[in-house]
Amino acid sequence: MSEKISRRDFLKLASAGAATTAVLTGCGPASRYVEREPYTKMPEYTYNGLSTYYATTCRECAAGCGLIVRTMQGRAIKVEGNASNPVNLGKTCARGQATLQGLYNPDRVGSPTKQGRGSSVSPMDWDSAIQIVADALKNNTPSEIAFLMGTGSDHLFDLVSDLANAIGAPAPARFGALSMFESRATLSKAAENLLGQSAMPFFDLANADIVLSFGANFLETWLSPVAYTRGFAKMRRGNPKQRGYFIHFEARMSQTASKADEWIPLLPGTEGLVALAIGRLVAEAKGGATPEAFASVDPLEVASTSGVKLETLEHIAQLIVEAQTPLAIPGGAALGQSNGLSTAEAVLALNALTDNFGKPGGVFVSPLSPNEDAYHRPASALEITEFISKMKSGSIKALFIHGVNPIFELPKSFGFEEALGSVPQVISFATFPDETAIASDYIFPDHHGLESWGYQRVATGSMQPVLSGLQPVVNGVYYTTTDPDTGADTSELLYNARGTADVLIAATQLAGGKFAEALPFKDEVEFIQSKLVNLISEADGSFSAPEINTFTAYFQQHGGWWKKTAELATPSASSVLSKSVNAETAQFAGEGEFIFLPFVSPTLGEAGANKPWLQELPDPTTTVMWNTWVEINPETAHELGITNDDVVEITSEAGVVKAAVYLYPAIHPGVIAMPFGQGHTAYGRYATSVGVSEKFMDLVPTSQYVNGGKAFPRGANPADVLGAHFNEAGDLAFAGMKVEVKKTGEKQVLSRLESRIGVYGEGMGEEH
Amino acid sequence: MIKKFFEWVISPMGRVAVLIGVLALFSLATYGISQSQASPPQPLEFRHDVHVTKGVQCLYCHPGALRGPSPGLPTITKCWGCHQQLAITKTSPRLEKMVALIDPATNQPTMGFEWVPVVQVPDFVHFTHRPHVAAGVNCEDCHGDLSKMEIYENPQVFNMGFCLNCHKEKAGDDQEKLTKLTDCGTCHY
Amino acid sequence: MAVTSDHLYGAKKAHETHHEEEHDPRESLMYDPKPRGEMNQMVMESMTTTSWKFWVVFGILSILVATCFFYGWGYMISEGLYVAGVMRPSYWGVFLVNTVFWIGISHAGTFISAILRVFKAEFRRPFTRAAELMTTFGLIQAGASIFMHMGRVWLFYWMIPIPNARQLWPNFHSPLMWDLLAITTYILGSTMYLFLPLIPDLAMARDRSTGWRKTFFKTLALGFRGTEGEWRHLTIAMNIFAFAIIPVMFSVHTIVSWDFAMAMRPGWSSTVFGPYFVVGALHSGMGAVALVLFIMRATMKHMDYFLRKEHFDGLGKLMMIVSFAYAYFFFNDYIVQWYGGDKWTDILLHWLEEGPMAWMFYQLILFNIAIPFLTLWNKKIRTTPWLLALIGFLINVGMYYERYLIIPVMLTINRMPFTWKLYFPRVEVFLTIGTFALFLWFYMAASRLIPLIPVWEVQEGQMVHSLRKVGKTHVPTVSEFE
Amino acid sequence: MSNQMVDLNRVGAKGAIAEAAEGKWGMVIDRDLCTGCQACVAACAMENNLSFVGEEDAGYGRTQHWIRIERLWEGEYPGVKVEGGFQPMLCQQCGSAPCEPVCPVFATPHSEAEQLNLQVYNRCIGTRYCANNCPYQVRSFNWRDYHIEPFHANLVTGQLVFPLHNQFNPDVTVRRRGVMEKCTFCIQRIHSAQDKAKSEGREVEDGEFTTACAQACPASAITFGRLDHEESLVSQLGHVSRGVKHLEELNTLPRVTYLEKG
Repeated sequence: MSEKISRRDFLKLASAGAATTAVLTGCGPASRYVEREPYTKMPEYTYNGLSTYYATTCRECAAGCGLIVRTMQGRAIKVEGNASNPVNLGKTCARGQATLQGLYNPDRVGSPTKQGRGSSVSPMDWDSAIQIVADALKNNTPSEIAFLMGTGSDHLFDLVSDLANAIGAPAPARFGALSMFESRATLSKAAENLLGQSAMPFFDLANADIVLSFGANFLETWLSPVAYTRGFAKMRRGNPKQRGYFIHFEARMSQTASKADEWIPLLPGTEGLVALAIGRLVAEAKGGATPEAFASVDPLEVASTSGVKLETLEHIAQLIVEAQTPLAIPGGAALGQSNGLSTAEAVLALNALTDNFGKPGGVFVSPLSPNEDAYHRPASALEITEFISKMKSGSIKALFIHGVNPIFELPKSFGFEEALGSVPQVISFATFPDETAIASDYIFPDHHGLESWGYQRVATGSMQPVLSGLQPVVNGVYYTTTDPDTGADTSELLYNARGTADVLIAATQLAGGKFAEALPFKDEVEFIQSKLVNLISEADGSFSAPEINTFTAYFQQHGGWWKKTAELATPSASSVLSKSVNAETAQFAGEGEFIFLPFVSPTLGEAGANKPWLQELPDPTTTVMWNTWVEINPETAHELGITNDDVVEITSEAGVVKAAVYLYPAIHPGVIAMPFGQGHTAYGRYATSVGVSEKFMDLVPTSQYVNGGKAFPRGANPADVLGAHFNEAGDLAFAGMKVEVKKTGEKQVLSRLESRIGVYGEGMGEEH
Repeated sequence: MIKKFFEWVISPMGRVAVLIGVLALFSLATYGISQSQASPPQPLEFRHDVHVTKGVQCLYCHPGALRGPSPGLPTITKCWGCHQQLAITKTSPRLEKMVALIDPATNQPTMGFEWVPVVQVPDFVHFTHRPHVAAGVNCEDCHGDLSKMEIYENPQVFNMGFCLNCHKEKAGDDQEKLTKLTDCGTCHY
Repeated sequence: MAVTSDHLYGAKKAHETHHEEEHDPRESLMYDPKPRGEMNQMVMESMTTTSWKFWVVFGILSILVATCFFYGWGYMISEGLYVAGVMRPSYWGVFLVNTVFWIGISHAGTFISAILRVFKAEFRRPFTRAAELMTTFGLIQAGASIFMHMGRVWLFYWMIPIPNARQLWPNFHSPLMWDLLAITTYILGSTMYLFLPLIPDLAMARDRSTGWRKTFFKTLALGFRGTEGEWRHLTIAMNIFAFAIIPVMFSVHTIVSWDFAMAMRPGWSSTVFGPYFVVGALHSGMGAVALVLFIMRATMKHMDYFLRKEHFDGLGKLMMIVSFAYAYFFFNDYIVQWYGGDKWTDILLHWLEEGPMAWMFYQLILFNIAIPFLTLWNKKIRTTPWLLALIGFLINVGMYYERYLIIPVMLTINRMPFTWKLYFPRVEVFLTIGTFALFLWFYMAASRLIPLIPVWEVQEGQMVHSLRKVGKTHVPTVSEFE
Repeated sequence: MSNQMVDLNRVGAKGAIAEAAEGKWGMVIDRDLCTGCQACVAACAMENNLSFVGEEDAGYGRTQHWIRIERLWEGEYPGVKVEGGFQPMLCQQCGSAPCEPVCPVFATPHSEAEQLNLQVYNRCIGTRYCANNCPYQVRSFNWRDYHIEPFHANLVTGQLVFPLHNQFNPDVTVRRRGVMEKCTFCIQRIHSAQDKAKSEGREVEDGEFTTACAQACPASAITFGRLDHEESLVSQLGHVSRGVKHLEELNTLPRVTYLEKG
């Protein structure tokens, strides 16, 4: 009845007094308050209530899964997988699904902002913004300009590399928390050492009949989770006659481990030894001479050091001997050790022993992505520390940051924040007001992934070379104001963002001279076309086009370009076995009775904390929502007098972090684990936590909201206690820290989906 | 005091007063309902009767009704397509608003009208025009005879009873069809 | 009712002169008659003389009602039910506990007045009205609690079967519909049953009061003048209602129990719930009556004349009998369920006996069974009003526990162990206080507006009771002319 | 106002009994494949306009998930395992649903046309009886208007703007406080697919469309389709030996079959 009222003035009413709304609800439609009026000035076809679908690529991680986004009336409504993209074949992970909440996140940077390192926040227009970028480029000697970029948005990386080359600036450094926790550098180094080429190995999970995973959490965040999950499913149930068997070695039961038929907890850092021991047992069982690689290990000794029973090792070896296509995967925390590289090599050697290189269900080398000359792996932690020392030394005058949040993602001990202080000018292209953006001089907000052009290389995850394409699915986020008298709607742009590529191109044009020559493009799209143009001639493509414009159109329509047939390279197994692998137990830094095992939260990933629905997703193994927890084995906790929801202080040589305890029945007694992803001090209202009292009345704009001192961290960041220790490949030895655990006496009740009564039998008198 | 009140209520005058009060409440409610059905102000008083009597088909301006849920409201481009050829466009004061929006140089509209939808079903009703048109329901069956309406007004309250009556009628004795057409899940989800 | 006063006084003189020692009339209201006018005056005074204490309490109650009941409820409606403590899996909380509790309280009224009237138990006479008021006011609270519980209370009328544009009927499969009908019937019936015996007293009050009270009583008394014909009709009507209301009373609480018994939940789907709830209701009701009578006697003028040891004694006996019945059904319910051996029921019983709410479970047994058993044997305790009131109070606490255990605590355990969570009331606490305050508020208001003692019934009783001289001795006799 | 009333009793429990064990739409969930990755939960939330409730309420048991992934333990360290694998739990669309007969106003009737348990939000008055009576505990109640908390809004030119509202799926009602909600088997997708098929004069093919959860599931552990079509994938999977129905002993005739590890 009171439809007009509720439609027009509802928001006012909602804030004015809910009592009125109660009445409205009573006699009016149940949910008319949602403004579903179309944006004004829309083309006619958007009015008839039909959806339009656009193909693009997910930018929540670097895997490059293809998406089909359903849009309606100029809004992106639902993310679906692109069924034809070889990486994900129509599937998506939770983070991909929630990417819309990034696009429509209320905490996006509204306009180019003069941040002044958080001191003086004032909005500005794009022209002056571009002027500032141009000056930064022009007024500094090229060698003093540095670019720090995330693992996403490859086209921007290419553009910046070209720019850097042309003007003689150092090549951009790429980095991401995921690449740090995945130890990509270690993997590619191991591949280089053993397989002869520095590339991502590809593990053909789908066709293996028994899989040994040494810490590789490929169902969560590792490399290309969706692709590997598909492979896992095929391994399990693809072959109707035989169900694939899966054994996982890790100190804690990760989500991946929870799917294993046998989860074998061991002392962190002994994965390599275990691999070698198994290899030796297999070799002996097969008979013949024990290869050089396994000669040095003594299974019995390994059993005692790693804590894995000898029978178990023998039993596994037996399984491998009987298996048709066994496969061993190194990854995750196993590589984040001082001996990570040798662990990787040991596991690859185990594969070589079972002679599965280049065979179905075996180890391959991922094909290079189209228009890629060589595999550009992200910078290892060691290289980042070098970069930071360069910053400290003051040899960097202007720093451009895009797509990465080092203040949050890097260990405190690297001292990035301090180093930032010695850089005169820091320009951030962040979409969200994250820690790094706030600490920089300017924020020139980039589009969200769903609003931007581009392409994403697929480093691993598909058998074919794949180049996933991005295109804007919506042209910006608008808000509609309604004239209370006439009822006429008018739409305004809510987030005045601009593609960083466009900004750089415009800036170089403005700067003129060699800068203008460096990027001789009208806009971003023209640059992308210049990168695609040589694909036209490529054979065996998913589509072909006579000339570049048609090609680009198809490229966007199909959401990328890929080869029809697999182009997996077969590594040479010859040298692997003869080369001796010197795997010894890992070195642990610092004092303390516990080994600290950080892992990337499966639901949040590296940057999901500002998406409310990812926060609301229960962690697969602990079902904790909206917060950080510390996993401790119940027995250990009992000895320490710690129980659930006790806030403990975790002290390492590098720092201290506080979080609430979750008594986790499936973790090594000598290990405590903690998820990475929470603990933001900025990055929006959902990533930080706000006092309940002000929660419901606080109406100030979010730009002031989050860094206005009102917000305090939600959860804790394990990176705070990580020291600067690296493995042989230069990756961070994040699992190589010893820590002290102290009870603080505080309590913080963790929000769990599970019932502590039903699942742990609390208060039931006896377990049920 | 209370005593007086009691006596007054019992007295004929009191009873009349009570009656009036009750009536006032009812009429207020009825007024509310009628208001919710009145047409909202439009950027331009579009005359349906003229167009319909001139033989313009409904689906010409509202083609969405054939394809999907909403018939769609025409943009000024569509209006201008015809009107630029009509003499009355220059003369009619009512059409000045439209002419004002046309850029004489390009003869293209600079911006569109922001029509305000008149027929609004609540969010929890998922109405789709297509199947109704496909089932041979005429526009005027629900929207009334527009050749007699200067400004469009809802001929009746679009409530559940209105839908159900028609659905039952159409279903007739066909039990299966009735089930489908009176199923809550057909409209509410 | 052709009774002359000298008939009365004859009886009175007779026992005043002799046999003081054999029979102490102070024990029995029936053998201690007063002149009619005096008695009426006493009732009127008890109604009109109001001490400042009354107004203080009344004021406090009014504030409580305004804040806890009305503001609290309005707040909850406008904010949404999240201000209450209900959640998955405990979707029902204290509100339905209150509903069941108040319906339970309301049972005593009808039981005492109707059943005792039907069976002509004489000791009922002075306190039938107090009990009947409890029925009506209790039911009001019960109804309010149900509405509080609803998520969109402003749409409650969708439960009423009225023709509508949606062309939908309510669902008569649903126990909640049965509830609605049963409770409405009960509240109407019991209110009329309260009103009928009130008429003669209202008429009496009308003749003895002035000012606005007179208008008030005049309006309510419907011009009752006490003629033969009027009395005949009244008596017939009262008898009809007395007989009719009893099955309604039993059915109502049986139906309330079906809300739970019909559900597919461990602990709830129990066939004995019907009688179990009825007896439980009587148990709490009796306790409440004892409590109320004690308060009346202590606070209101002249009440010590009307409410005597014998009444508390009779009430005590009733309470004990009911507690026996309750004990039977209690153990029947739990033991049979345990014997059933259903997996989930076993877990549920563990939860009750060892879970965090176990204390409630054991106190329930103590208050509802142990204490009545141990105390009510003793005539001294029965005839000590404050003791009986205390026991009645404890029984009510116990009964509230019982409902609390049955609803939120049992709801914790379902067939999905992953979802078990324990419920804690939040705003419910205030709203509960509100309902109790409103109940007392009504009662206090009523005590000022209508005679709480059905004086005509007392007089009638006193007329038919007399000590007759048979040979050398006097024997109490009851003449039947009702 | 018409005098003849729709007798919803016919569509209620009786209708459910009439349809027997078969049903129309069904789902098969392979617990051996489910990796507990929560993609289905997120997909469901995005498709069906579910509201997130924040840390406090989430911990207190007021999450609005229409599908949740249950994880129970068995054994002790180091032999501890997830009991039978993760178990996605959603409305089982029972053939004879305990939730249906208890609603006093037919807000959760049984759809004879689609053989689903419907939840009619605008009819619901919030007695929450259905949720109590659901053996699977898969119904969630809107305790408050989570969507329109000012907390989620930006203040733009003195006006509250909710950017997140842009994402709402217009095919699904946005629920107000005080109403019950639950998984609908993405009935809006069912309708649009049927509408499309009808406009092209054909039947809906198997796998032509699927629910949001099944569509997202990276392990393809969820299969959705017609139970009454013998050749459809879901009815074939439903008959494999490791298929079980949850709480079958209650004879609720669930439409979701779980494939055990074995």
